[in-house]
Amino acid sequence: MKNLTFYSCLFLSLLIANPVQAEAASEIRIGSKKFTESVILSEVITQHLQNNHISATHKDQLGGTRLLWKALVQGELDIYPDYTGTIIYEILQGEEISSDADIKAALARHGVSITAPLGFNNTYALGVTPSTARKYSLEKISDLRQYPELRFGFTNEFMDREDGWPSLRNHYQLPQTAVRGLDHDLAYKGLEAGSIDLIDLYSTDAEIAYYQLSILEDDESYFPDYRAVILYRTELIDHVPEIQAYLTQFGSIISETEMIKMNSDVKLEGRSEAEVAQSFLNIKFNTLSKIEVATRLDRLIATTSEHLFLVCLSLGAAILVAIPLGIWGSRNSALGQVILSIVGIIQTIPSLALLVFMIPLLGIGGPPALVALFLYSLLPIVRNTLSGLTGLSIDVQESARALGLPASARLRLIELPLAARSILAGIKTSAVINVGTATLGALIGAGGYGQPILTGIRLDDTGLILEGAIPAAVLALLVQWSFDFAERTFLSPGLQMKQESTS
Amino acid sequence: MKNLTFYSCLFLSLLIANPVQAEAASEIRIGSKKFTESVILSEVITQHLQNNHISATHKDQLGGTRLLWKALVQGELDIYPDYTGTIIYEILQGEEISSDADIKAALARHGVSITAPLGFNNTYALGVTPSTARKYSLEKISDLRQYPELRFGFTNEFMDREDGWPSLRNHYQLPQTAVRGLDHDLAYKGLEAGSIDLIDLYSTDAEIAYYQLSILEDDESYFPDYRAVILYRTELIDHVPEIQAYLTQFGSIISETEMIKMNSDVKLEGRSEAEVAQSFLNIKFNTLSKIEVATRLDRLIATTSEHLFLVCLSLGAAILVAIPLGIWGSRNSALGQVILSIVGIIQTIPSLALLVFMIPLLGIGGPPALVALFLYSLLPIVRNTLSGLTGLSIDVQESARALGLPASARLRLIELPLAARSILAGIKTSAVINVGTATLGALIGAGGYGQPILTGIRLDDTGLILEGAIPAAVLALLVQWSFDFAERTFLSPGLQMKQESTS
Amino acid sequence: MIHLKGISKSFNGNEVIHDLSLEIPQGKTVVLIGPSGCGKSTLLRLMVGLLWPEKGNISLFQEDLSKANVEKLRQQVGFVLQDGGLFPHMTAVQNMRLMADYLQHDPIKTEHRIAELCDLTHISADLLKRYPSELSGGQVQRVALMRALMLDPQILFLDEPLGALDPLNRVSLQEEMKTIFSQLGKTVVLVTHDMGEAASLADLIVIMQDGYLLQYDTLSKLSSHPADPFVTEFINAQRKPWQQLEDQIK
Amino acid sequence: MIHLKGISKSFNGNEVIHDLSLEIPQGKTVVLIGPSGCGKSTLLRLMVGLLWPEKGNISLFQEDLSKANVEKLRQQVGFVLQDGGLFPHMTAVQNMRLMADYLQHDPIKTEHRIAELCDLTHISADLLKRYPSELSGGQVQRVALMRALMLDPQILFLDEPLGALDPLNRVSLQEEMKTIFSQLGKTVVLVTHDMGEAASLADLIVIMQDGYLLQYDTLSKLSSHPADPFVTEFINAQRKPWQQLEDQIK
Ligand SMILES: Nc1ncnc2c1ncn2[C@@H]1O[C@H](COP(=O)(O)OP(=O)(O)OP(=O)(O)O)[C@@H](O)[C@H]1O
Ligand SMILES: Nc1ncnc2c1ncn2[C@@H]1O[C@H](COP(=O)(O)OP(=O)(O)OP(=O)(O)O)[C@@H](O)[C@H]1O
Ligand SMILES: [Mg+2]
Ligand SMILES: [Mg+2]
Repeated sequence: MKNLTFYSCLFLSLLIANPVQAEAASEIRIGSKKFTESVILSEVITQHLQNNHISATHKDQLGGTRLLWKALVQGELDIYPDYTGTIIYEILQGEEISSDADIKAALARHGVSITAPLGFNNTYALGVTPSTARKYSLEKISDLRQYPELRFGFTNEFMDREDGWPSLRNHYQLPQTAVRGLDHDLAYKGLEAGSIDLIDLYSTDAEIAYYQLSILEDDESYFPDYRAVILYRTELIDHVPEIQAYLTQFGSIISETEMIKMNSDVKLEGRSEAEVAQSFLNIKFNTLSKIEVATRLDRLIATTSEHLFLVCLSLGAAILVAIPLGIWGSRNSALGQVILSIVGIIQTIPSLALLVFMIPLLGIGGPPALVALFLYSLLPIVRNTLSGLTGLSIDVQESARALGLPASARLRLIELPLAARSILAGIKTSAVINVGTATLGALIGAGGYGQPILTGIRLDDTGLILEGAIPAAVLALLVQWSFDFAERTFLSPGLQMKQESTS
Repeated sequence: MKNLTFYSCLFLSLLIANPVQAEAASEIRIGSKKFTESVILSEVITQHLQNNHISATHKDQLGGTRLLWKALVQGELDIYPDYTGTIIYEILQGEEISSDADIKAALARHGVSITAPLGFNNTYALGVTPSTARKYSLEKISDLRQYPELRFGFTNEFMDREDGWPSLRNHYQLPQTAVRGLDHDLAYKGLEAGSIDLIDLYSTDAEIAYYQLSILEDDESYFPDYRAVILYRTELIDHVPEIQAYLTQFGSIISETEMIKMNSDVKLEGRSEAEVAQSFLNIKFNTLSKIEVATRLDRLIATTSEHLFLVCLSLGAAILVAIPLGIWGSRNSALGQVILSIVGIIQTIPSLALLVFMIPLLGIGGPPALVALFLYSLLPIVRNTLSGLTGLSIDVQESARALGLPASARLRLIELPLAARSILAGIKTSAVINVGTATLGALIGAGGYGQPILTGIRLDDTGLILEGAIPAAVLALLVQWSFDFAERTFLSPGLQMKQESTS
Repeated sequence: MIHLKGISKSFNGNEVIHDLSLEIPQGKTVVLIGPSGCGKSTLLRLMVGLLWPEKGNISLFQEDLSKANVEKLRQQVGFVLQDGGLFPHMTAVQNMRLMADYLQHDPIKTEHRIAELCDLTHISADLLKRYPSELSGGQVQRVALMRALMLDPQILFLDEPLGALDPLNRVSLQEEMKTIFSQLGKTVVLVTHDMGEAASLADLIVIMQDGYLLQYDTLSKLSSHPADPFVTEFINAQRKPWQQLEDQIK
Repeated sequence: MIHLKGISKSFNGNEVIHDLSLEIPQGKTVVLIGPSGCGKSTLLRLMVGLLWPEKGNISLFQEDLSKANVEKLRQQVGFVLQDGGLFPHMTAVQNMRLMADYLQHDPIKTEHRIAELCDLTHISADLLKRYPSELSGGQVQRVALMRALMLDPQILFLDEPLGALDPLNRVSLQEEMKTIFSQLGKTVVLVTHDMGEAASLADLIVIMQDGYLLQYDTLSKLSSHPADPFVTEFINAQRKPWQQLEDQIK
């Protein structure tokens, strides 16, 4: 048993020391935000660089402006597309900006350069259905003042942004109070269903045409310009001088109609961003990009392998540590109490607190997630081992001693095999809980099914939630079944005898 | 068994229907932010109103500016103190404000009124130790430009605020790069220990005098005024007209020295905010407030009762449902597989997703938290019940049948008592996990120990984390011990026989 | 009272009872004897539906045994399993009372019955408060017997009920049981390995070999008209050590 | 070979062995007899350190029994517990081989030994592949005996090793064991309730009552010079049913 403990400690320390993720650093990393247009633009940039034999990779759907900006400034991304309005009102918030030159200068202080606008302007706009427009004869935003009963449904982002609803209301002195925060896609549905009357939208949204929406004129010119531009780290030019030329090629290349078409191809026609970017570049530059189709399946494979890594290692380590702990605790009831108490206390540490606590020790990524999962997997196994061993009948224990078997051999040959059913039940419980808990890996950069789930929850995207939740459930079942199989194999048939009579 | 299932369903539905929280609505609610000065000010206001026989309650430590502002505008709070600088740069961010009249007007649009300043100005300042000041002969902020090697430690808030470090750096063109985000209290410690050279502080901080810090002069007058004021809902005056008079009495009443003294009394002398407010009001208005000491203990009692409510109900229901499920599953191995699979899948649903899913059905507060906890508590009990029952020796089962006991009596009199050790092990595991998981109650307004833990994690306040984590751990142990006690009482002594020989 | 018709029973495809028929008349004590593993315990289990035969059928009290009536019938018989079959989580007295309490018999009568049985088996009342693991082999066996006799059933199935008992207790119990069985007209099927016990208790003897019924008759008939040389051999087997005893104690 | 000096043992404050001293010479077979619950099994457990006495001390092979040497000593003795004590998760043959394999004996010799023992106990080799719950009572008992004999130990403690065996098997095993014990000079302590078995196997007999050693002598001495009327009563108890048998079979 000492040996067992030793090996499991060894295993555990290997596990902690094991580097989980290694980055290929020489590639140019292009980021995109979590909405279709941004993904398309970044895909266009990435493919264009690749077509020109520059190694580039697209880190897609990375959360919001602040995250991308921070990543760019800290050098974790090299390039990403954004909009002038966003740069002024979000990134450079609080600085005096009155011209494009001001923007350039302000960005330069952060080591960031900006390209000329790409052509289209994707500003916010307010849209209503044609019938609403007719009914209230709405043409301009200021027309809204007379109809306080109108129900607005805005994206959560628009509700919160500095240039969003609160200041739009102030600007136009709008009286409406029935204003709800909604998912963008749901907003279109709500509008169609008639449960809201007006929504915010981006002027390049594909759905405008699809739903034949009327856009209200911004007659007091509240909405600023949102011209698309590309931001990149200035120092990039030192390393890859030709890149500036390639980025410059995008100047005024995408018209509003083209952008709407591309959005529509992705969102309404169901084509992938990569394909759409490919045909765009084919038309403009006469190149044909090779595209790796990173489908849902690819993502599934990636999250599955991350999740499996977390589960297998942490569960394996937990089994190796928990069974000896349970055995040890079964030898002496006071010691057993102490062990169970400690393991129980560990179990009550909230996962976020545990992860926060481990960051200074283990950084982020796999190691802290593995340690947390390992710790959370101990209790069911320790307790069931202990309870299985203490519950053995006195007769067999006496019989084992009468033979002259020393304690270690009794444990190995008699006690553990007889307690196996209880121990395996603990392991199965622990395994299922582990698969569920491993979704916390996404909180700390260890990936896994938590990734789509967390994103899905944040974006209220049931599809994405299910993309993580369903494989997690399937994995839990598979893990459980494999232990059931192990039980049938390892548990002595002498302990699996069934009675014949059913009454 | 049918009966059991029936009662447990009944119990569960009662549990869901049970209203968890009721609010007393007629009181005036004064809010405060999560730092000492704000709590003191709100306490002063609250006691002053109470001394004047207006029913008032202090909702203390409510997170940041945005939350308080939203709560005020939405009518969940009536009054809270803030600072002019914060109002301009955070609350009215993006509006054109050039005078106090502008502020008044802008706030009025939100239905909020503002009092005259209370007297003191609590602006940001930069502080260094006397020895650092001497070594680099630092007197003004602009002096910092020459020493890029200086290490700065700023509060996370200052790092992020619009008027914080990024724009201070731009304004003074400061070259320092060794800038770390730190907890405010840790920053003082770091300064003292010499691991950082300069920190941000509030000009009324008690620690300035305590550590004898040198404050650098804001020679290019970057920091705006942060004069304390009181914000209140304008409509309050309609309901309680006299309130305006009482609030006006605070005009220019607190000098900077007085505020520093009060902060110091709380933070360095360890007096409570209520006591300090009481003596301040005693001096100024010659009143003597009655103070209810809402101590850490009171909070502990509140969170404990919420947590116990969640744990007892959800665990009780889980026991009542899981044991019959386990019994049912033990009757037929295919059925057992199905039950375990379903319970296992439930276990893998991430808690946030489960809560999000339940909000439309059960709203927020106790019910969804209880249901989630209930669902998460099933697996260990179901599995251990099933494994305990299927693992019974054939002999006793045959013996029970030979007597002519019908199945239900065999279950009650023979099988369950013999499987009790395994079932109780499952219940104990489940109980401990439940106590830990019940911290998710705080995510959905059901309170409990999760409240201080989540706040503590957010604010990086270890004390607060422990205020939740320690009682949670203690509760887990108590629950475990009470089931150990139950085991000693209910588990037949015939099954607790120990062998005599130790080898 | 008990009818077995053409019973066959296998375990894992291995037939251990072969086409066995047997009729046990009311009020008689029938002793099953035969070599270890010949199927005695299996036959007893079959008679109360703890096992079910592949072929043939069994009736108790003129009722065909089926899964529907087996529980009711079992409550009317007493059964001592070969290993006693006491429940480890109940004290001796709880084991004994179990069925009486379950059937809500008058507790006072139950107490009386327990005292009566303690007298019969020479078990002291304070032993009854112990758990089975705290009793000696012979004590366990007597408690199991008391449990079977508790409800005063009409039919008794006893699988080596006195096997672990010392000669003194055993002989005195044999005599008491003989009186009870004949006075109350019990129908008894008893397995024993002690030919003396068979001789003193049996009205009729069934001698089995390898799952076959060899002969079913009174002891003197078995001896005078053995169906097979094995019958004689089996009956006489123990006489040699007894003779040794007689020789040594003169 | 085995020395017990002033042994007392209580359970829950209840003394069941009282100041008992006993010396068992090498190569002799000593039979323990006495009424159920008199302390025979307890005494056997004490001799191999499964229980520890409150007073007195015990030595085996001239070594005082202590927690330090008990495991080593146990490996040199064979023990059959009253209920057999087979491990339910191992087949009969796994139960038998357990110690031999643990001590890494030559597997071929082990196989031979198993075959030899199967012959001795009339157990067929394919029975050995079954788990204990698939064996009859007498089969379990024989497997337990085989397990105890497996390593050919010098000392054997046998607690009613043949109690569940039919007369034929029992008598043949008695005779075989008698030969083995005397030829190989085994020291044997055997508990039995069968006076015939005692007569045929015992060099010396210990007769116990209520935790006291009443008399320790040869059977003929017990009979001719009983220390107590109980001794005579006990020895003669079984003669009456045997007589009945003799009467019935003429
Ligand atoms: N569950 C089982 N699985 C397989 N074989 C079994 C099972 N139970 C009994 N047997 C076999 O059936 C045969 C008859 O067993 P049974 O217990 O009826 O014998 P018995 O006559 O009672 O013997 P004993 O006198 O030793 O108790 C034996 O060979 C035994 O090994
Ligand atoms: N664990 C125990 N706890 C309490 N009392 C016990 C325990 N084990 C045995 N006894 C008691 O000690 C006495 C001697 O028991 P022991 O098993 O030695 O008797 P025995 O001579 O082997 O009887 P039998 O012939 O019935 O097997 C009995 O009265 C028994 O009830
Ligand atoms: Mg049998
Ligand atoms: Mg005994």
